[in-house]
This record gives sequence, structure tokens and C-alpha cells, in this order.
Amino acid sequence: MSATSWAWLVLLFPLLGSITIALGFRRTSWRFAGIVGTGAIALAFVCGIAALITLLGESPDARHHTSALWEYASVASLQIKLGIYVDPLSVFMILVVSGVSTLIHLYSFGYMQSDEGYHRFFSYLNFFVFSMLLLVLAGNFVLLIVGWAFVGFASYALISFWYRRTTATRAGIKAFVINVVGDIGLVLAAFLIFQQLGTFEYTEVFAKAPQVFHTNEWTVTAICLLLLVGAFAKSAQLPLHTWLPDAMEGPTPVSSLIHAATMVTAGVYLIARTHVLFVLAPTAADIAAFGGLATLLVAATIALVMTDLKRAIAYSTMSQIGYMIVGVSIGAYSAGLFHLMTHAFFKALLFMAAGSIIAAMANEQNIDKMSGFGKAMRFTSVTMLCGGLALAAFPFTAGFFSKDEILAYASARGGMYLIFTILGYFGALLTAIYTFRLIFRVLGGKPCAEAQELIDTGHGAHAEAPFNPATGETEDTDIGFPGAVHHFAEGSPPMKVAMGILAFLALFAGFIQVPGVDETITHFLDPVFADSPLAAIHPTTSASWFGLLIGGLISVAGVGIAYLLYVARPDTPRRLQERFAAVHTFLYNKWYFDEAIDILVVRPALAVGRFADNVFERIVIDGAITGGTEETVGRAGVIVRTFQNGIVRTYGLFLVFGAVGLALYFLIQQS
Amino acid sequence: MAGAGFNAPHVDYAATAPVIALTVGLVVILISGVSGPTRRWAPGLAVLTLGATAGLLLWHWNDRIDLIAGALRVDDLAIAISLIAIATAFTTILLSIRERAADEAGRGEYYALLIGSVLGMVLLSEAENLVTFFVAIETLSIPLYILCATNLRREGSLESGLKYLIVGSLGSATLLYGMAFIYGGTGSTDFAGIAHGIEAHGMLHDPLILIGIALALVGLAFKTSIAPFHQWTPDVYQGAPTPITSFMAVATKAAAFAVFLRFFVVALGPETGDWQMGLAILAAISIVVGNVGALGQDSLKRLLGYSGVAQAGYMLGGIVVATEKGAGSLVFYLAIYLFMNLAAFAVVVARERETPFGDDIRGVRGLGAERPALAWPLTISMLALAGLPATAGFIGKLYLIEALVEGDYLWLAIFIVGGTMISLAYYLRVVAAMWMRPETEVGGATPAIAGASPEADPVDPDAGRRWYLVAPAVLAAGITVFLGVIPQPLVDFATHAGASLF
Amino acid sequence: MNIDWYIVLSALLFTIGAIGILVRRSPMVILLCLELMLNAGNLALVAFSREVGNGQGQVFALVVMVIAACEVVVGLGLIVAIFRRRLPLDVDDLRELRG
Amino acid sequence: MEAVLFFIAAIGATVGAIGVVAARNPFYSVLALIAHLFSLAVLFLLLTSAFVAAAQVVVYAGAVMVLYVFVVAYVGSAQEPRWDPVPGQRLFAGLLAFFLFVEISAAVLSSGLRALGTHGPDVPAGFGDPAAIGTLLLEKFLVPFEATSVLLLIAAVGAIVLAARRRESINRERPLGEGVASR
Amino acid sequence: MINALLWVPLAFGVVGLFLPRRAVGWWATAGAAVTLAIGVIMAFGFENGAAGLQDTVDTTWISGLGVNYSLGIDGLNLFLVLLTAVLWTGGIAFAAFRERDRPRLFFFLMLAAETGTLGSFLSQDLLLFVLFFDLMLVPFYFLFGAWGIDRTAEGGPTAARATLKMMIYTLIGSLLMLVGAIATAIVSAHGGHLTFSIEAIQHQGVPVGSQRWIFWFFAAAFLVKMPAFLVHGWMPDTYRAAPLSTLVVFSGVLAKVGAYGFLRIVLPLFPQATTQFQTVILLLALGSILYGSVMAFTQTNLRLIAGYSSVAQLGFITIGIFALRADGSDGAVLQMVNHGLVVAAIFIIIGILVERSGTEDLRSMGGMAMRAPVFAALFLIVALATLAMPGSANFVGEFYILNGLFESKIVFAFIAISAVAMSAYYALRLYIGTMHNRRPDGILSREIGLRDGIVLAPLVLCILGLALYPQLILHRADPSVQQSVSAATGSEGGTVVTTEGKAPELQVIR
Repeated sequence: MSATSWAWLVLLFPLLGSITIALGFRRTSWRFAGIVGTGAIALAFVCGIAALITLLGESPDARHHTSALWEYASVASLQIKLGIYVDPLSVFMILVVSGVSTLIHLYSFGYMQSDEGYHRFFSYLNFFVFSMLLLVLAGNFVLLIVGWAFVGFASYALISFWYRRTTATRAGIKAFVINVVGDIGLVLAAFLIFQQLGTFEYTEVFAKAPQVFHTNEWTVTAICLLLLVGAFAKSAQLPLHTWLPDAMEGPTPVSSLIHAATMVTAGVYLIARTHVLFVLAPTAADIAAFGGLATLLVAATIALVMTDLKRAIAYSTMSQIGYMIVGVSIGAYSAGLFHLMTHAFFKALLFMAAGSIIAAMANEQNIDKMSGFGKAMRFTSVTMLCGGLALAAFPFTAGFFSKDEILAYASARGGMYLIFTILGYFGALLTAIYTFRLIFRVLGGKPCAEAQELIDTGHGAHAEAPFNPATGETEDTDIGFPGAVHHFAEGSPPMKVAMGILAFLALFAGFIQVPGVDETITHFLDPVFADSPLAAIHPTTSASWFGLLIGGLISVAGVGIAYLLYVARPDTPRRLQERFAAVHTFLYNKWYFDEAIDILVVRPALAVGRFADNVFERIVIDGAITGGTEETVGRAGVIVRTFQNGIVRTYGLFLVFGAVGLALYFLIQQS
Repeated sequence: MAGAGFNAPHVDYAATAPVIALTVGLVVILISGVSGPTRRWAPGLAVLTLGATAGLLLWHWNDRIDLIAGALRVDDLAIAISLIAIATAFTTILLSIRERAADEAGRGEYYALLIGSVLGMVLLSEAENLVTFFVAIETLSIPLYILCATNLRREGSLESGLKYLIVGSLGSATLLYGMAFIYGGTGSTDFAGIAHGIEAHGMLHDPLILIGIALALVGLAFKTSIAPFHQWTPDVYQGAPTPITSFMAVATKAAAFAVFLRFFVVALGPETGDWQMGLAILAAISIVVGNVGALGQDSLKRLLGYSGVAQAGYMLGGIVVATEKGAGSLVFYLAIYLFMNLAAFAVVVARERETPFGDDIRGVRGLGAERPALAWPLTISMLALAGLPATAGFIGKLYLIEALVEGDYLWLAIFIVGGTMISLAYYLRVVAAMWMRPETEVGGATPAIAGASPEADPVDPDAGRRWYLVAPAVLAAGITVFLGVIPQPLVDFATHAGASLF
Repeated sequence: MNIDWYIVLSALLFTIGAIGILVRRSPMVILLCLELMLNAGNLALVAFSREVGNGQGQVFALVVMVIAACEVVVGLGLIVAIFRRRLPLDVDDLRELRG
Repeated sequence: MEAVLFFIAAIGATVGAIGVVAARNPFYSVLALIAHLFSLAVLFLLLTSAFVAAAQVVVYAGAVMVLYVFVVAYVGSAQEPRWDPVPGQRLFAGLLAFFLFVEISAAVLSSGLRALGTHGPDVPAGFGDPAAIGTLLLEKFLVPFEATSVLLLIAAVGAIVLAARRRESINRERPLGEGVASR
Repeated sequence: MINALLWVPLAFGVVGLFLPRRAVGWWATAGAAVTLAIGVIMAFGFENGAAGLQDTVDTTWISGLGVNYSLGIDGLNLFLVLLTAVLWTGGIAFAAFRERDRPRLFFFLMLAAETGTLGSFLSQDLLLFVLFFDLMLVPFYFLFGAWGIDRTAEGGPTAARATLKMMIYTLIGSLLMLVGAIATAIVSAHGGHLTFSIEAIQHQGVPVGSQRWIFWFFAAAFLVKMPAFLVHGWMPDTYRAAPLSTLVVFSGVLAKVGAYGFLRIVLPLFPQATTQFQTVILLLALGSILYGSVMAFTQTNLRLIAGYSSVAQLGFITIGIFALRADGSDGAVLQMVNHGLVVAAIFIIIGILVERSGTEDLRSMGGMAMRAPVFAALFLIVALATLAMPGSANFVGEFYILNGLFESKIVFAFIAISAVAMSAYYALRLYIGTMHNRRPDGILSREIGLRDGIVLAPLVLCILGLALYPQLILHRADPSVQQSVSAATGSEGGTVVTTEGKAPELQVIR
């Protein structure tokens, strides 16, 4: 079987899974849904492997194939096929996506067990995976947009999965609308591409682009910037990031799958996929890079002060994606994608751990209320530690190799790109600090009430009445609200398995891409980026190791600082907080991005709406146009009826008047 | 030469037969009216007369005969119009059954006058000579003056009679004066002679003729109730006994328009360039006046009166263009106008006999549920008058507008369209009253004629089931729809009639 | 005497009659004024008939006389009927129909 | 000579007309009209139309006016108040009538018709005498002639319908004055 | 065949007048279904890739006036006809499940309206088109007026008043169109034989000077019908007054007749004028899009949200047509069908919601998804289609439209596309506001009944089907679309102008 047919299967299984679960929600048990869901994704993963194998069986430069099912919408010179494009890049993405998804499904199997919307959850989850795979496999821009929008929808559906929570629905609609803005960017980019190149097919576009455009021509720059709108919206980069923290309203597996491991990295994939265009538009590429850098730092700073466990991790996700964006924009393609992979592992893991703890806390997410879970939940805390280390790029963990490779490349490219190296390392420091801030405060310290109960009784705490952690309003446990029982790793084998595997990967996945030793990813992806001049730049092995050394030191330092602040002298943070109150509030309010957008976009729009409704519609449409006419006609009627006064002599008068008038007309009209 | 044996003119009795039939009928009915027992036959005799006349007229279809030294001309136009008049008269007779006015006036006299008026109309539509024209128009009007007043108990009836008489005579005096000038300018009273005289005496664009045209136009405009000579229309329509109103609304208009057309196209043909625009302006005025006047009228008869003014404006367009198509469209419109109006008036008669509201719009409230057999005809006639498709009204408008646009009078066509839009407001208001929840603003003070005055009390509680009221309504409505779907026959008929002038 | 004198005279009479109809309120007088107008017409007809030299105008005038008579008869009849109904013999007061 | 007669007659006619309009008592109006009609008859004679003149005197000044007098006597001749309830009625009436007069005269005077400025063509003897009129009436204008007879009949019927004694139904409500023989 | 398609509904309606009150609803549904069946059969008989008319009828109707009874099917109207048949079946079925007074009359009018609408889609004679264009309105006048809802309580007009407003508004347009049509025929005849056949007129050509004003007469009619920005004054009152089951077909189909008219008549017959006034119309359409969207997310009455969103959608369709490119118009045709299906589904859903909640106000609704997962799912699909979710046929439609606009008038495209974001907002607002969030007391969340299910589900299936294979429509529509668009664009200084000399220009005032 050819790689493409495997790829089609990859798409098929999740879709089938989703539909089956959806249709069978009345007749089948929750267990069935879980198994089918997980199984479907696992099958997809297997097919992915198969595709990989078939691909490896071919010569490196022949490793790209297209295949189309049917003419989707092809008339009037537009050619839109239902077609996919298989090459190392897409296969790489398939594997990451389906792989991580499988594990997260496994986790959810346990975690969501007592939720009333179990079928819905798995159906959505499978549908998401299908969409994500469609996104990475799409063979033309239109289908890319389709996948792009589908994941957007899936993310919306899962964010507002507990749809009776107003907070959840609001977060959902926010995420969706911002993503639509991204879609619009893509659509416009597609139009522009079609206008310039007359096609939507990847292969043709990438083939024609170098001939048609010369470097930094405004058209190609415009195309790239429009693509970036899409990429930034999806990957939660400044200034389109505000939806991501709110997205944490969704169930934890969702955060871990969509808002950590897979969907949010779509932007990275997009830039990598269209690197041909970005190479032609260096300006746009730099803009992207700086955008990434800004996000990286801003998010890191915010993560330092977040007290909401999941939101903190979410911000760290933003900042990590910042790294990837930087990577793929400046030309460190394989490095960026490598970081994408490792980040998928450890960030998913972190969320799972967090989810496990939050479950133990009966949905409480505020870390100020947490402490001492180290003793209470051994497994969870161990895995969380692994994730933390990887995130903090602790030497020889996955994050260690991947992050530093990007920075190494930046320094290798030199020039102004050194900025990225330097600030990147600074970001790394912050990362280490906030990561371990979380770990120390949640795992360390003397057990809080819940943790204590866990230690004593062995099963999790139950809030007397379920409530919404965001607003505190009480809830029932029926459909549309979280389930009655909270499951956490210690109590549920499937979750354990998933977290275990990920922990392993978080620690050791780095070794497949050790500078100078084995650069598996790079070699595998080379054929894709062969055409990019930037791909030629390679940091020397020694330089890379030097970079790794610095990175290692920085991360250790960061961990040290965190230890100092949160374990050794627990009261320093407060003092710092009081000393730099202004800074703290500024960071704590997330740099006031939400407020800014609210003032700049939302309120004006509503104001216009209100104006249109209350003023324009009333006065112009009903008043002037409709009413005005009625008025005039009515007036005329009144006049006519006044002269119809019933006095016959008046009628006579008018008759004579008419006669005079007519006579006059007839006499003068000839002369 | 004085007293020298004069040679009697050749009289083609075959062609004059219809007129003779009417005259004879008139006399017979009068006689029948004298004695009690025979009085009951009067309506029957009237119908008989009309039938005979119609038959005799149809017999001459496609002829073009000049009668009695060019006093009359029997051609398709004349026949078509006469038939319309006769049909109207026939329906009027049906509607007059059990009408108080008929008894007040005495059956014989009532129907005799009706026939007399019809005689006037037939003469008028055939008139080809100023004298005949004038005599005919008076023969048409004077019986109507009387008939309007025949409901002697109702003040309104008398009032309408007097008003009609005064303004009418004023109109005909003006008409006469205009005729005098035209005669003076051309030295002839025959239409043909006038046309010839205008050119022979080089009177083209001569003030004398023009003033004549102007004054004659006033008279004709009055009879066809064109604004600003329309003001008698609503009052008289409302005051007169409803059957008579229906007769006036349709037959008078038809006959007057016929002679209007003949006079302007045949006699004043040479002057066409002079009067076209003038007529067009009049048409526009009466379209506007009629339509806005009808807004918010609660009395249905009054409403129909105003709408009649507006419709007259539309029809005048057919004369304005002075083309075959124009004439055809005019005849067509007159023909369908007959059906559209009769349907409405039959319903009005029924309702004012069975409800205490008289002809007030409240009389038709909820008619759709109560008396579908009446509601449908009224609805159809309203929709047709508004010119909505699948009714004859649409075809009529189409025909007119086509004629106008072909005759380069597009702006008048647009006036017609504009008028139609306004007209929807009041036509549909009637429809709404029948089928929909009562509008809030209808009702309030009861008009003087309706409810309040004792004589408006229901005289016949189930008039809405009388065959002689329901049948005409349903039939007329049916024909309206039929002609809306299969207009071809009537179109041919009208085109024919129109063509006979040229 | 030239014809146009007659015509102008008839015009004068015609307008006087018109004024009469417009300013008088007694239906009887209004009828008389109608007579005036019709007679003005007659004068014009006769004058024109003299001017064109054929008798048609005169015949027309005769016919008009008869018609005038008819109108008078009907008019008077109406007046009597109105009088019988004890309605005011003033056209201004007969204004039940209006609007 | 002719001119003198014309002017006398013209003035008579005009004065008569004005009298009709001006007199506040219908009875005087009738008398004024009669005067007017006589002077018109004179004018007709001047226009060599003897028969019309005769008819004028007989039909109008005779029959019709008698009828008028009867009716006036019957309904009583109420004095008409001076003021006009309808505002501006008199003003407009005067103005319009004046305009009308001006227009007509202007038309007449500016007409290109030669004959207007003359006495008219020389006409054969017997122009407008009964014989000539009769011939015309029976040859050319047969139809109008017959029609007018019908019209007279109709008018008579009308008069009956309107003025004749009602059936008791109404009489009870309203006692009648003397019935009028309006034939 | 085509005659059957046209007259079957009316025939059923007339017979229905004489059936017992119980049965008439089902009889009517059957009638609509039969029509649908005929339509489907014709669609199968349709020869793909052919531009010309198929399966035509052409007989003289009024010889004196040059009016012919001529019908025909081509890529432009095939799917609109099907849409009509589908929606009427749905709407009537939906109505048949509900009690109402005077059912015979109701269903008679519904079916009469179907005939009228089909007629305006099928007729190939200018005058016949105008006739049906007006005719289809009359039944709705009665339907809205007699079975409508009085809003006097909330300070609105009575049903009768609202529907009168609609009549006058829409007839203003169509009466002007009548004049326009006649003028077109006369000037294009150049004094020769008068004909209203669209093809013939297109062949003879309309003199440019006359095109300029005739264009506006037609535009007026179509824009009001849509309704477009500034002339939409009748829409809110009407939509609030109308019974929902009639609104399903009204907003689903009648609005499309306007857009269809542009493609069928204006572009081919008045090419120069079209190119000349392109920008003006585009501006108006843009107005509709933005204004409609903005209004849609401020309204709280469900009907009005749907109503204004259709204003916006029709705006999209219009700009698609007036991009004057094949792809734009292809998209427009596709979008007409899509929007028809979607908005019909929306109104059915609103109907169900209102029954469940007893209110039409978004603010007092919520949480209805809880016990109605299937209903929620159907609604969700419809909502996503409404906001032109990529992967839906609506997206393809908008994509084609906007691409066309992008190619011809790039600035307009940038402005227009912003409305997509707004549509996302108001569509979801509608969905979430009703189905999600906490459930106020007194609002029951019940699963959709089988009876409504069999009405709604097929529509949703159609939506999904088209989403998978929009090519189905595009492919068949394209040849005809190419034809009418090329008529408009290919003619700058082209064939038609040559007739100018021959024809006397017709001025409004001579």
C-alpha cells in the first residue's frame, strides 16, 4: 500500500470513531465510547507508522506524494480537489498528533469516567483529531483552511464542553471568533495566492512561487503576513493570544491535547509548510520571529505570577510556542519541529498531572490553596516532576536538547539573530523559575486539607456542593456540568499508563536528536526543507554543545532560584510582590491585553450595533424612508379631502378653475 | 327653396334598430308602470329590451355604417361600448330588485329612466355629430339626475341628485360653449366635417379652435370624472342608491370615454399634437388626486368613487397616445372595469341590506368567515382594481402601459404605476377587513350615511344569500379571474373595437 | 355689426352666468343662471351659424333650448322634492356628503 | 341702425343677466331673466335667424318661465342673506369668471378666422326662416330631433317621479303643500 | 413535464379546498411532495454541462401584446426550483403538524404561493416573469395577514398592517419592473414585432441609453425583494408578524428570486448598464452585508436575528453576482441554495424553540440542549453552516463569491470578508443563547419530536450532502452562469452597441 492510502486511513479512523460514538450515544455504554475512541486514534497512529515505513522505503527526494478523492469544487478556473499531500513533514506531524492523542484519549478514558457527557466528549475528541490530521495532511490551501476551521470548531466545542457554565461558553465563543479571524487571514492569503499563481495546490504553489515572485516583493510579503494572522491566531501568539488562557475552562484532557500538544502548534506547522514563501519574504519571516520572541517573554513573565494552575501552564505553552515560531521563522525548521514534538510530550504530561491534582482538589485550581501533594500523590508528583524538568530544559531531558537547538541555530545564523539567542536564554531562565515555582508550591510544603485527606483515607476530597472554580456559583453534576466523582491518576490505571509513557518520553525523547551524535529528525525532514537556503546553515557541533552547556547552567540556576524563593525563604515572594506592586498587578492582569481588545474592538462593534439598531433603523429606515412616504401621501389625501367640503359651489369653483386653467394652457402652449 | 319639398334622409332601419328597440322598450315600460298589476313586469320588460338591443347590436358586429346624414355611426367601438352599458344596466336591474328606491320612484318610471339613460349611452357611443353628441349626453345625464334622487327618504339621495344636476349642467353648458366655438371655427357639426374644416380653413392651432377644445374637454372630463372636474363623483356615488351608483360608475364612464375617444381622434385628429400633452397632464392629476383621496375612506361607495377617479386617469392614457393600441387598451380597460366594479357593488348592496352599517367598511368585517360567497368576489375585485396579476386588472394595466410606452408617454406610465402603489393602501385595507383581524383604527365615529340614520337599518337580513345579488358578484369575479388567465378573446375584441376608429 | 361682437357678448353673458352659479345659494336662482349660460351658448351658436352661413348652428340652438327646458323641469322637480322633505333650499346647507 | 339695435339689445341682455345674478329675491331673478331672453331674441333677429328668435320668445319667455313662477310661488321666495358663508367664494368666482372672459375674448379676437371680422357671408333669403330650419331638422338633424322628443318625455317622467304626490307612507310623516302640475 | 411541475401545487391546493379539515394538511404535504418528486425527476433528466434551456415550453399567450407562455430549465434555475420544492414540502409538513383555524384556505394559499414562486423561476418570458413575481406575493399577503401575529402588545403593528407594508414595499419595485419590462421589449423590438422572450430580447439587444434607466427599474424590484440595505424597511415587521411555517419558505426562497432575477435578466439584457452601475450595486450590497451583520448581533428576537442575517447573506450573493466574474456568480448560485436550506432550517428550529420556551427573546432562553442532544446536534450543524464554517457548502459559496470579488474589486473583498467574523459571532450567539448556559425556569428542554424531526432532519442532510459535494451544483450551474456573465462582461463596446443607431432612444420625459 502506498503512503497516501495509509494517510487516507489515518484520516478515516478518527472520523469513523467520532461518528460511531455520536450515533451510538443512546444505545452504548461509556466504556464502549472510550474504547472505540481510543482505539480509533491508536489505529490512526499505527497507520501513521505504516506511512512512515513506506515513506522511508523510498529515496529521500521522492518522499512526497499527492492524492485526491474527488473534485470538491472545481469550476470557472478554480481547481479545488479533496486532496492530501504526504511528505516527511506531514508524516512527522501525523505521528506526533496521533501518538500524543492516543495517550490523552487513554487518560481521558479514566479522567472523564463519571461525566454525563462521556459520549459527546469522545466524539468531539475524535473529531478534533480527525480535523488536526486533515490540517496537516491537506494537499491544498482550501483543504488546509477547512482543517484549520475544523480544529477551531472542535476546540470551541470542547472548551465549552461543560456548556451550562457561562464562563465556559463565553470562553468558547471567544476562542472561536478569534480563530475565525485567523481563518479570514488564511482565506485572504489563499485569494492572493490564487490571484498571483492561479492555483491552490501546495505542489504547484511552491513550484511556481520562486519563479513568479522576487524576494520581498509586496505581494509575497502580504501573503506571508496574512498567513501569519492565521498562524498567530491559532498558536496564541501576541496579540491574538487572549483566548488561550480562557480556554482552560475546558476539561483538563482538552487543555492537554488541544491547547498544549497539538492544535496550538498548527501555526508552527503552517510556517514550516509554507517556508518557501517565507524564504521569499524575509521581512515577513522576521516579523514572525519577533512576534514569537515577544510572546515568549511576555507569556513567561505572566506565568511567573499566575495563581491558577492550568492558566499558568497555558501561559508557559504560549511561551514555548514562541520558541517554535522563532525557530521555524528564522530557519531552524527541524529544530522548531523537534521542539514541537518534545513540547507535546512534556506539556501534555504537565497538564495531565495538573488535571490529576485538580481532580484531587475537587476542581479547585488555585495554587495558593494547594500544597504537599508530593506525599499525597506519589505517581502524579513524580510524573509532574519529569514534565517540569523537561519544560525547564533540565540537562539531558527532552526540552534541554530541543530548545537549545533553536537558540544554537539563531547564534549560528548570527547578526541580529543573536538577539534571539540572548533573549531566548533569558526566557529559558524565566521558564525554569515559573515551572519550579509551580512544582514546589504544589508538591512541596505541608499537605493542605485535601492532600491530608488523601493521605489518610486514600481517596480524593469531595467538595460538599460542586461549584464553578472561576465564579464559585454552585452546580449540579448533570449534563453540562462536571461529573460527580473526580478521578485522578492514583485511582485509575489508564491515566497511569498514559502519564507513565509520557513521563518516559519527556525524559528521554531528546536523545533521538543529539547534536553530532544522531540527528534523526533533521535527517528525516531534510528533503522537505532542502530547497530553503536557510536549511544550509548548521551550527557546528561544538557550538551546539557550548549552547547546551549554557542552557543547562541557566536551567539549573533557574531551578535554584525557584528553590530559594519558594522553599528556602517562602516569604520572599510576598515581599517582592509588595516591593514591585505595580509590576505585579501589571503582570497579574496579563499585561491588560483583554482590556485593550475590549476597548479597541468589542465595545466599538457593540456601539455601532446599538447605533444601527436604535438610531439608524428607527430614524432613517422607518422614519425617513417609510414614514416619510406615508406622511407625504397622507398629507396629500388630507388636502384632497379638505377641498371635498360638500359645498356644491366649491365644486363649481374648481370646475371653472379647471376650465380657466385648461383654456390658458391650450392658448399658450401653441404661441 | 323655402318650403320646397324636402327629401327625407335615407334611414337604415336595420342599423338604427337597437336605438328604436330601446325607445320602444322605454315607452312600453312607462305604460306598464301605470297600472298596479302590470307594474311588476317592469323589470322583466327592461331586461327584455336590453336583451333585444344587445342582440340587434351584435348583429352589426364588424359593420361600419354612417346613419341618417352622418348623425350616427355604427362601428365596433360603438357596439362594444353599448354592450358594456347594456351589461351594466342588466346587472343594475338585478341589484335593484327589492331596492327601496325602485319602489319609491314607482317601478315603471324607475326602469324607464334606466332604459332612457341606456338609450343616451347607445346614442352617445354612436354619435358622430355635435348636436347628436350633445343631445345624447343629456339623454344620458338627465335620467341619472333623477335616479340619483329616487331614494327620496334619504336626504343624501336628494342632495346627490341636486349636486349632480347643478355641477352636471354647469359641465354641459361649458361643453356646449366649447362645441359652439368648434362649430364656428370649422363651419360644421359633423365630426368628419370638423376634421376637414380644421385643415380647409387653416384653423390648425387657431385659438378659436383651441379654446373650443379646452371648453369641450372640461365637459367630457366632467362626465368621465377626471380631476379637477371629479368632485361630484364621491358625493354622488355615496348619495345615490347603490344600484344606480354601480350603473353610473361603469356605464356612464364607458359611454363618455367612447365619445371622448371618437371626438378627439376623429373630429380633432388634426389637432392631436395640441391636446395630447394637455390630456396627459389631466390624467396624471386625476391619478394622484383619486388615489390619495381614497385613502382612509370608510364608506365603500365613496372609496370606489375616488378609485373611479384614479382609474379614469389610467384610462385617459389610452386616449392620450391616440393610437390604435391606445384605443384598444381603453376599450379593454372599460370592459374589465365593468366586471371589477360590478363584483364590488353587488357585495356592497348585499351588505348594506343585511347589516346596520350601510356601505361602511365595518359592514364587510369578517366577511371571509361569515359569507365566503361575498368575500371572494369583493376580494378579487379589489385585487383586480389594484392591478395584481392573475386578474384582468393586471392585463388591463399591462395593455395600457404598453400602449403608453409605445406612444412615448413613459412618464405617464410611471404615474400609473405610482398611483397603483398608493391604491394598494386602500384596496388592501378592504381585503384586510374581510379576512384579517380588525385593524385598530377602523371604526370610531359612524359616518352620517351609515349606521346612524334610521333608513340604513337592515331591510333584508339574508340579502347575502339572494341569488340576484350573489350570482352577479360571483359571475363578475369569475370573469375577472378568467380574463386574467385567458385574456386573449377580450384582447381581440378590444383591439377590434379600437381599430374601427382608424 | 361684426360677428365677433356677438361672440364677445355671449362670452360676457356666459361668464356672468358662471358667476351666478358660483355665488348664489338658492337652487332656483342657480337654475336660472344655468339658463343664462346655455343661452350664452345659443347666442354663440346662432352668431357662428351666421358667420359660417349655414343653419346648423340655429338648429343646434333650438335643440339646446329644448334641453334647457328639460333640465329646468327636472331641476324644479328636485327643488320641490327637497322642499317637501323640509330640507333647506340652500345648496350650502346640503353638505351631508363630503370628505 | 343695426348697430344701435345691437347695442340696445346687448345692454338689455347684459343688464338682464346681471339682474338674474344680483336680485336677492328669486322672483325678481325670474323677471330679469325674462327681460334677458327678450333682448336675446332681438339679437337673434339681428343675426337673421327669425325662427330661433320666435322659439326663444315662445318656449322660454313663455312656458319655461311660467313654470318658474309657479315653483317660486310654491316654495316661497326666501331672501338670500348678503354675506357668503364660504370664504373667498365671491372673490374667486369673480376672478375666475373674469379670466375666462378674457381668455375667450382673446381667443376670438386673435383668431385667424376672416369671417369673424365681417357681418358674415351674404346669405340667401329665407336663411333661418322656419322652412329652412324645418328642412334641416328633418333631413340632417332627424336623430337629435327625435332624441329630444324622447328627452322631453324622460324629463316629464322625472318631474312626476320627483314632485308628484307620494304614497301615504311619507305623507303621514310630512303634510304636503299643494301638488305642482309640472307638465 | 415542466407544466406539471408548475401547476401541480395549485391543483392540489384547489382540490384541498373541498377536503375535510383534518385531511387537508396531509393532502397539501402530499402535493408538495409530488412536486418535489417531479422536480427530482427533471433534475435527473437534466443534461449536464449544457448552457442552454432544457425541457422548454413556448406557446403564445396574449398575441396582441406579444406575451408568451414560455418556461424552461437551465443551470441557473434548476436547483432553485428544487430548493423551492424541498422547502415547501418541509414548510407545509411543519405546518401540517400544527392546529390552525381555516386550514383549507391556509394550505391552498401555501400551494398557490409555491406555484407562483416556481413560475417566476421557470418563466423565460420577461412579462411572465413579472407576472409570477407579483403573483407569488399575493398568497403571502393573506397568509401573513390572516394567520400572522399582532405585535400591538409590544408597540408593534398589527399583522395586517405589517403585511400591507410588505406588499407596498415589494410592489413598488415590481410595478416599476413591469414598466421596465414593457419598455425593454418595445425598445429592443426597434419598431418590429413585439416580443417579451428573454432570449429574443437579448439577441436583439437593448439600446444603451434606455438600459441606463431600465436597469434601475429592475434593480429596484430585486433589491427590495431581497431585501437590500436601505430598502429593507418592510423586513422586520413582516418577519415578526409572519407565522413561522410560512416564514420558512418566504425567507428561504422568495429572497432568492431577486438575486436570480439579476442573473437571469439584468446581466444578459442590460450589459452596459450593469458594468456601468456595478460599483453602486456593490456598495449597496456591502451595506447590506455590514448592516445586516451588525443588526443581527444586536437583535434579541430570534426571528430578527435570522432575518437580518439573511439580509447580510443576500448581500454576499449580490456582490457575488456583481463581481461580474464567472466564479463569483457560480458562488452566488450555490449560495442561494445553501442559504435557502439553512435559513429554512433555522426558522423551523426557531419554531420549535418558541414552542418549548414560549418566548422569542434570546435573553430569556437557554440550556435547552440539556435533554435534547439530537436537536442540539441538528441545530449546531445548521448554525455552523450559517456562519459559513469552512467545510460547509456555504463556505464554498462564500469562497467563490469573495474570490470573484477579490479578483475584480479587491477593496470590497477585504471589507466584505470582515462580516464573516461577525457572522461567526451572531450565529454562535444564537446557538449558545438558546441551547447552552443555565436554563431559566419555565423553559423545558425536550428532545425534538419525531414529527418535527422528519421535517428538520432531511434539511440537515441536504446541508451535509452539499457540504461534501458542492460540485453537484457548481458543475451544473457553471455553463449557464458563464453565459449570462459573459453577456454582461463581454459586451463593452461589443455587439449590442451596434444596435444603438437603429433604435430610437426612449426617454422618461419626452
